[in-house]
Amino acid sequence: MSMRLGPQPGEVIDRRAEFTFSWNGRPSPAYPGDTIASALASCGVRVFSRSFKYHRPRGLLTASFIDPGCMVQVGDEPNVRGAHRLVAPGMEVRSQDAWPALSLDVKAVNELARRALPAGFYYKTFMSPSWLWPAYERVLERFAHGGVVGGVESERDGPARYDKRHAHPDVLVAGGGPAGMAAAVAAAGAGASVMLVEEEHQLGGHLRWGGKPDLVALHELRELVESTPGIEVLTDSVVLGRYDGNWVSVLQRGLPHVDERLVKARAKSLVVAAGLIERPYVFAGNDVPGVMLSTAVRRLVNLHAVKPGHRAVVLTSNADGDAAAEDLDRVGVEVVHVEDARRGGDVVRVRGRGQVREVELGDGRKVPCDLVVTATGWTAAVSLLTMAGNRPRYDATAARFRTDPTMLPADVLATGGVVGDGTCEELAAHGAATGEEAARRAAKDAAVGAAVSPLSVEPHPEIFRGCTHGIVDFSEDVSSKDLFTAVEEGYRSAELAKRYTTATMGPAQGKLETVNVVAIVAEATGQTIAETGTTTWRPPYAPVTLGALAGRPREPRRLSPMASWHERHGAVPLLASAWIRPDHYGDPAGEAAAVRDGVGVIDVTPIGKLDLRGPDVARLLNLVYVNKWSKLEVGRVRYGVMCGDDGVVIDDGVTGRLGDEHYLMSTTSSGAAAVWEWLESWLQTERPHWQVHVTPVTTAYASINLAGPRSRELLQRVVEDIDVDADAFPYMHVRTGRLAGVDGCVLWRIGFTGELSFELHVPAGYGLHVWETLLERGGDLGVRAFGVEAQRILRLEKGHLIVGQDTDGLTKAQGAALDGLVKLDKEDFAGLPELVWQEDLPDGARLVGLRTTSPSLVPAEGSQLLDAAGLICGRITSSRLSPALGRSVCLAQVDLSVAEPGRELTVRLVDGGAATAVVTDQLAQVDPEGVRLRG
Amino acid sequence: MGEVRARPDPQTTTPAEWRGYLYLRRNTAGWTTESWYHRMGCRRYLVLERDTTTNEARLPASPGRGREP
Amino acid sequence: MAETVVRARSPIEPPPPVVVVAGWEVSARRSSAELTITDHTPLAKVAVKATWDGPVAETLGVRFGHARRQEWPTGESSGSVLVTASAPGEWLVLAPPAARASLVTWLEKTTENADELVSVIDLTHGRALMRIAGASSADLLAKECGLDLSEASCPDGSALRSAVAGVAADLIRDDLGGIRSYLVHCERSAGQYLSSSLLDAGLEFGVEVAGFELPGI
Amino acid sequence: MAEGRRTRQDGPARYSGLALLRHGITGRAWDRVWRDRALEPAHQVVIIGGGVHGLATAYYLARNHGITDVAVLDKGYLGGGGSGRNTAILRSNYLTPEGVRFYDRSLELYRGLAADLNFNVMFSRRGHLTLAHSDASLRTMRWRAEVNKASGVDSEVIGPREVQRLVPEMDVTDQARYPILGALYHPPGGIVRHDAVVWGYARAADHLGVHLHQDTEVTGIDVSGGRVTGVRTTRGNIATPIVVNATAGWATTVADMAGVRLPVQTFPLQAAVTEPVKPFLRTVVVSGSLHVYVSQTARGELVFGASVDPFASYSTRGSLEFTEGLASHVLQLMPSLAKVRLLRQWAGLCDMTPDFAPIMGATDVSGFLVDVGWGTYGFKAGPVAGEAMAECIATRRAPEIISSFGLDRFAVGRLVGEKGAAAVGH
Repeated sequence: MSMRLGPQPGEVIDRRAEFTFSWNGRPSPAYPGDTIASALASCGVRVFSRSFKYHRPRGLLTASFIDPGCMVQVGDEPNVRGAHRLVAPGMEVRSQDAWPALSLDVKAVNELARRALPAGFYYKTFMSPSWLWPAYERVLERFAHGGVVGGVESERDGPARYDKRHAHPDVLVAGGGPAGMAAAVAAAGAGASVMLVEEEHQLGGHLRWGGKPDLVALHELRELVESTPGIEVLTDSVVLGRYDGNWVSVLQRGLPHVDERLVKARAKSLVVAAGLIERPYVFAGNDVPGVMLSTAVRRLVNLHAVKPGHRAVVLTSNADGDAAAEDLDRVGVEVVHVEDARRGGDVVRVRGRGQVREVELGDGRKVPCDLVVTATGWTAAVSLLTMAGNRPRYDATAARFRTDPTMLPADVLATGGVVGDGTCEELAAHGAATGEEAARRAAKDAAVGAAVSPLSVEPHPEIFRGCTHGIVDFSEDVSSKDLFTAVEEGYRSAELAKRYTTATMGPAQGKLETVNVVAIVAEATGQTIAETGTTTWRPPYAPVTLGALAGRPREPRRLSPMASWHERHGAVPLLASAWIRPDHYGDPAGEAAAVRDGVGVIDVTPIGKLDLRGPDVARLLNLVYVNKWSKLEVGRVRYGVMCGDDGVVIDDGVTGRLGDEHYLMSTTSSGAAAVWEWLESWLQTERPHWQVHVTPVTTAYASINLAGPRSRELLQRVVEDIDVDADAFPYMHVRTGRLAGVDGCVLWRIGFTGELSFELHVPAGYGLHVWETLLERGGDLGVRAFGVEAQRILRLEKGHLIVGQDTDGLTKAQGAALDGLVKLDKEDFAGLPELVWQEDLPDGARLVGLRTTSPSLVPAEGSQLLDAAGLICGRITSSRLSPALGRSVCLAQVDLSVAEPGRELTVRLVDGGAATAVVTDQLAQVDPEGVRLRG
Repeated sequence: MGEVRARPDPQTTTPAEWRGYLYLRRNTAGWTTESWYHRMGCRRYLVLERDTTTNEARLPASPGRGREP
Repeated sequence: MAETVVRARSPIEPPPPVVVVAGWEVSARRSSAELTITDHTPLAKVAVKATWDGPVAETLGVRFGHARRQEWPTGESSGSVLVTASAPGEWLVLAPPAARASLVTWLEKTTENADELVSVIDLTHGRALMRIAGASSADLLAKECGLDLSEASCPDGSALRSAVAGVAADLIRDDLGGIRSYLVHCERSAGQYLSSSLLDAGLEFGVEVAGFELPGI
Repeated sequence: MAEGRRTRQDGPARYSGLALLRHGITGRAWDRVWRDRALEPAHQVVIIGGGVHGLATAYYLARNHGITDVAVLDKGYLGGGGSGRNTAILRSNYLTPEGVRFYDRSLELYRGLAADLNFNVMFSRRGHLTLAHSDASLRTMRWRAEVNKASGVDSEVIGPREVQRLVPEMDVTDQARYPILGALYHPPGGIVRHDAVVWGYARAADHLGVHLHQDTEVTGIDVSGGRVTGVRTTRGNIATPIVVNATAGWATTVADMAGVRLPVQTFPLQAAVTEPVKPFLRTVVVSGSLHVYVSQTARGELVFGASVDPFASYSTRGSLEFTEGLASHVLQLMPSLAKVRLLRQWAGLCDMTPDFAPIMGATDVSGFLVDVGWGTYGFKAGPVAGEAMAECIATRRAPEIISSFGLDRFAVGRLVGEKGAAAVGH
């Protein structure tokens, strides 16, 4: 039967455009402006969900965002706030947590066992037999309270549902009630840029469901907000948190382009005008559908023109309770009794299951009714203030925790209900004064601190719990009895009692429950509420989707100038930090063979490159590398290894001297950024008087390694002004010149692959041109592009280590078998003392070559090595099948005690089997003498 | 980059002193002097004072780069 | 040996049709949209390093945080030169593509007598450069960048450095004919990513790609 | 275990399903979980820090060694620090043999804890997945798996298809920005109810005669002649020859009172929890490269954690960057969670060491013992750390299982190899 009333003065529904949506499959009528809850209530629906533990029927309580009674599933979206979300045509709404149906829920049998299932019961049982526990677990999981997450299909390809933006308002006002609106207008009037954020769908706060005078004031204030320039109004948006530096996060809903947007606002001043939240009253049956807060009733009646019931009893302790009674009476709900708590009136219990049947009053009278309205006080929404470090105090006069505005940090101000009470005019006046002050502080005005005269406080009776026990946390199904029990058992602080009972842990995050919990714990411990205290409110103020927090995917990718070529030629991509590199083009072994027998080209653009200039570069190189650099001549390149001050190897690469005071340093691709910062840290903090300019040029050049016995032959076809003959351009030298018509190229003759090879650094814009030219000109030489995998094989055959693979976070230079390189006689370099001391240490790990007894066996990288006693004595760091040798080649980190050549070790294979391997004489297995790369 | 601390002279340092420099930190709960690297910005090492209990930061009395006088 | 036509390519894939301008493959698209993004990578980009307050700073006449447009100093090329200083002691000078060599020479000449360490480094191929033009260009950037781009804190001629879409980028406010416009540049390999991110962020403002045209600065 | 049973008999009423029913019917009150005590002027052992480490140490001192003249002091409420702020993930698939053996003993104790303490800590064997998004991390996973297997711990590298079989919501497609190349699968891993562990140890210790003091902050430690003689607290002084520092993030401030310097820095570790949704995630999922770990509680909440904040701090306020990064990383792995709502974020303080391994046992001040440097691994180690510290106190020498975790290792430059592959792992 329809509960829809005739037109109301402040209603927000549009009666001209009725439409239908579906509730558990049933078509239901609604008007634009209806929330899911108001639409359903207008159809006479009273039960919206089942409670968590006892699966008791639940109806509307607050008829606002935080209403714990009507969390619903909308399509694939779980836990939608039915009393906030506007209903839309065709929307598919389902109830959550009821099985098989809302009307009949079998889990409700828990209700019978309720006394045996107090809070925390699960800590006391299911302990033996322990093998049964997993079965119990499944049962508990069946009670998990919430909706279902959408299908497994990726949303990555879907349209943008979420995004973000930054904002830098002078003043951000959290809360669009009378005080907030006035603050925004005043701040804008004072020349500040203002962002005004309101959680609900319209500005106005409680004025919206007030009487005539309130509505008049509401329209005046809205007029002002609209007519004042410099105010950006965000409705259906909520301030989620206040973070260090006054970064304020705002969730904005109802936008045309996205479902939700995260606004990250850096506010010069934050004005908190979040207002008051009505508190439920704790008594037996306070969760029976039909028991509502006065604000819920007034919202339903005045905003949505919905009749909350037929026969009402009202428990009031303040003007809002009285007003609710008047509203009900005005719209023809029979108000059978008004119980005035200010004159000692009380409600003992409510009877009824699916809905209120009868209420028992303080004097024992039993009154039949289907609606019980309570107005027992308020909780100030101080979350944002506590996030700013403020500690609201309990004020017995106002019967709520309040904030003293003078205790706030300079960039945070407060007005409205979080501060005090007052008429609409008083609230607006305080808001305006606060807004002006906020603008002054934002402008760093000299006249700061023009104190805002405080708001008065209306005395309010301290009413939290009646003489019976009832529900305190509606989402968690925690009763006042549970809290008493917890305290009796010894969980005596509010924190412990909360954790033990899970009170305030639910979706309302304590906005509804915290003060009642504190009051009841105080009652149970015999302390005052002030002594019992409140807890820190953690962000976010309101639950926020992961999608909104994530925004659009923004994961930087780095591509070389030849990336398109690799893609066109079927390269298998390899993710190396942010770089996408060609792992191979289908045949890594073949690619490696091509390099050994003929010539190949590999894209090594990600190799870090640093341009070093200045008179002190050589000193810098001497300081960061373990080897000596003072004698490097122009035209030469040298291999170097860097250690941290703890002696641990952090990077390696070659550095070439291009001119007297001009060097080009190369680093590992993953270490490029770190090495740059490492150099800067020495230059800026340890050697500030040294004159060196470090410029990263990694991507200014496309880097191509041309390798193989015929690489020189191919190079000769593309160079124009460089003599690349063996004697004119020997191993470990550098040349600059013109390649394939491109000026400004840098050529290094080095040999990571162990073959004759040239590393060509080409101005990046011409990278693809040079790459394609090489492949085109080398066709008859059988030139072939090779990928990272082939390079790994080649370098492993040659025994060249990879920092981070053949070394780890503890490997010192000696452990990487670099003793020969380290020059301990230098007066200083990073890690020197540790490397000196390491010399005398008898233990530690060491990098060795390993040859498996069975040639075809390639033990997985990471395989453990065992000594004669069967104890772990090392691991294989690199292993591949060598096409050149037709057998496996390995590098390993082993204890010094077993590192000598010829030592036989046991390899523990992945499948648990065992094999034997022998430590080789040197790391290099192919061309140890280096004839090929010097050729 | 963390607490500003002096690097001992590698020629004269002892294991105890050197490893103190490597591993020991004051880990002050309160105002402490630190070196920060402005990675996304000017790419300079700056010395800042920060209250580690609130993350409030301020420029030291004698601003400067690193431990430069 | 047979000289092939050497074409320079930007890291940002030019939307077809593609033409060659000053040796660079660029898109020939033209757009009348309110908001456009143009790949300006072909511009010559030369970095100068010196102390932030020394003689070189004096000579270039641009302080940290600012950018100044000046007529081509040696008169041998058309268009103008934009001297930007997004970081202390670092300048990036932008000029039309053809002017690259002469720009380097000019900068080396004008700074050679400064009695301090000066480095002149050609980064033309090391940076990806884009221009975002249109009244809503600041709103687009606000989606990817945390800086306050309001008139008060970032007027025309400001040069800043910050994270844009998660990559370190330089941001230069460089209005054209009264239309709000920004030059954004990052290290080259992230250019395609940054450009796609900005286009994605600009969808709601109807952003369109416009091809590079000379002189470009 | 035998003496454990005995002591409980003369303790108060046992917890059981039957007892629940009985109490439910009779309405009789339960015994106090632990008692409030007056502060005694002297104790044989004083433990600073009423978290899982301090309480477990006290419990095993009493149960395994009969040392019951023990006081546990906490400046707040029991379990209010890291013990109540961690994400309660248990595993033993570490990188070094010493780490594996140590944490495996902890897992063993956790498995038997409910029966041992007669308090259901709700240990839930879920299986633990550490995802590899690059061949480098896949190599590290293999390394870990091989060390684990060699030490008899169930651990194996599995491929993307098996990963999806375990977690259907996972995006294992290769167009993912962080493709899942495989994972380290550790079946014994799981989760536990962290508060219950604290309360269970507290209750059992209290029943064995240990004194628990909440809201009792230590203001000073008396040392004379290189020996500890007592502690000063906000509620009075206690004379004692043995003080144990089990204060995690506050380890250095307490150690400073005894004149002991520690290679420890305090970093916040942030975590967050979502609203409940119907259970769909059985396994614990960790991605080192994405710095995120995810598990779903029996209540249906998704619990998220990350690696520690980028800079040292004692602030537990939490940051917006954390939730943004967390959400984007979770959605990289499981895009279908976009509409799940984050409910609450918080932070705990981690006492990080240079080598990601703890510091346990004696210091230069005789009688002043440390159980610190737990970084992000403290909760997993609670039981074994308590057991080992108790033995260390009772026998006056560090048991073999913690021999490599001594404070002196830094002075001699012998760090523990967990740093070997310093990837986040929870």
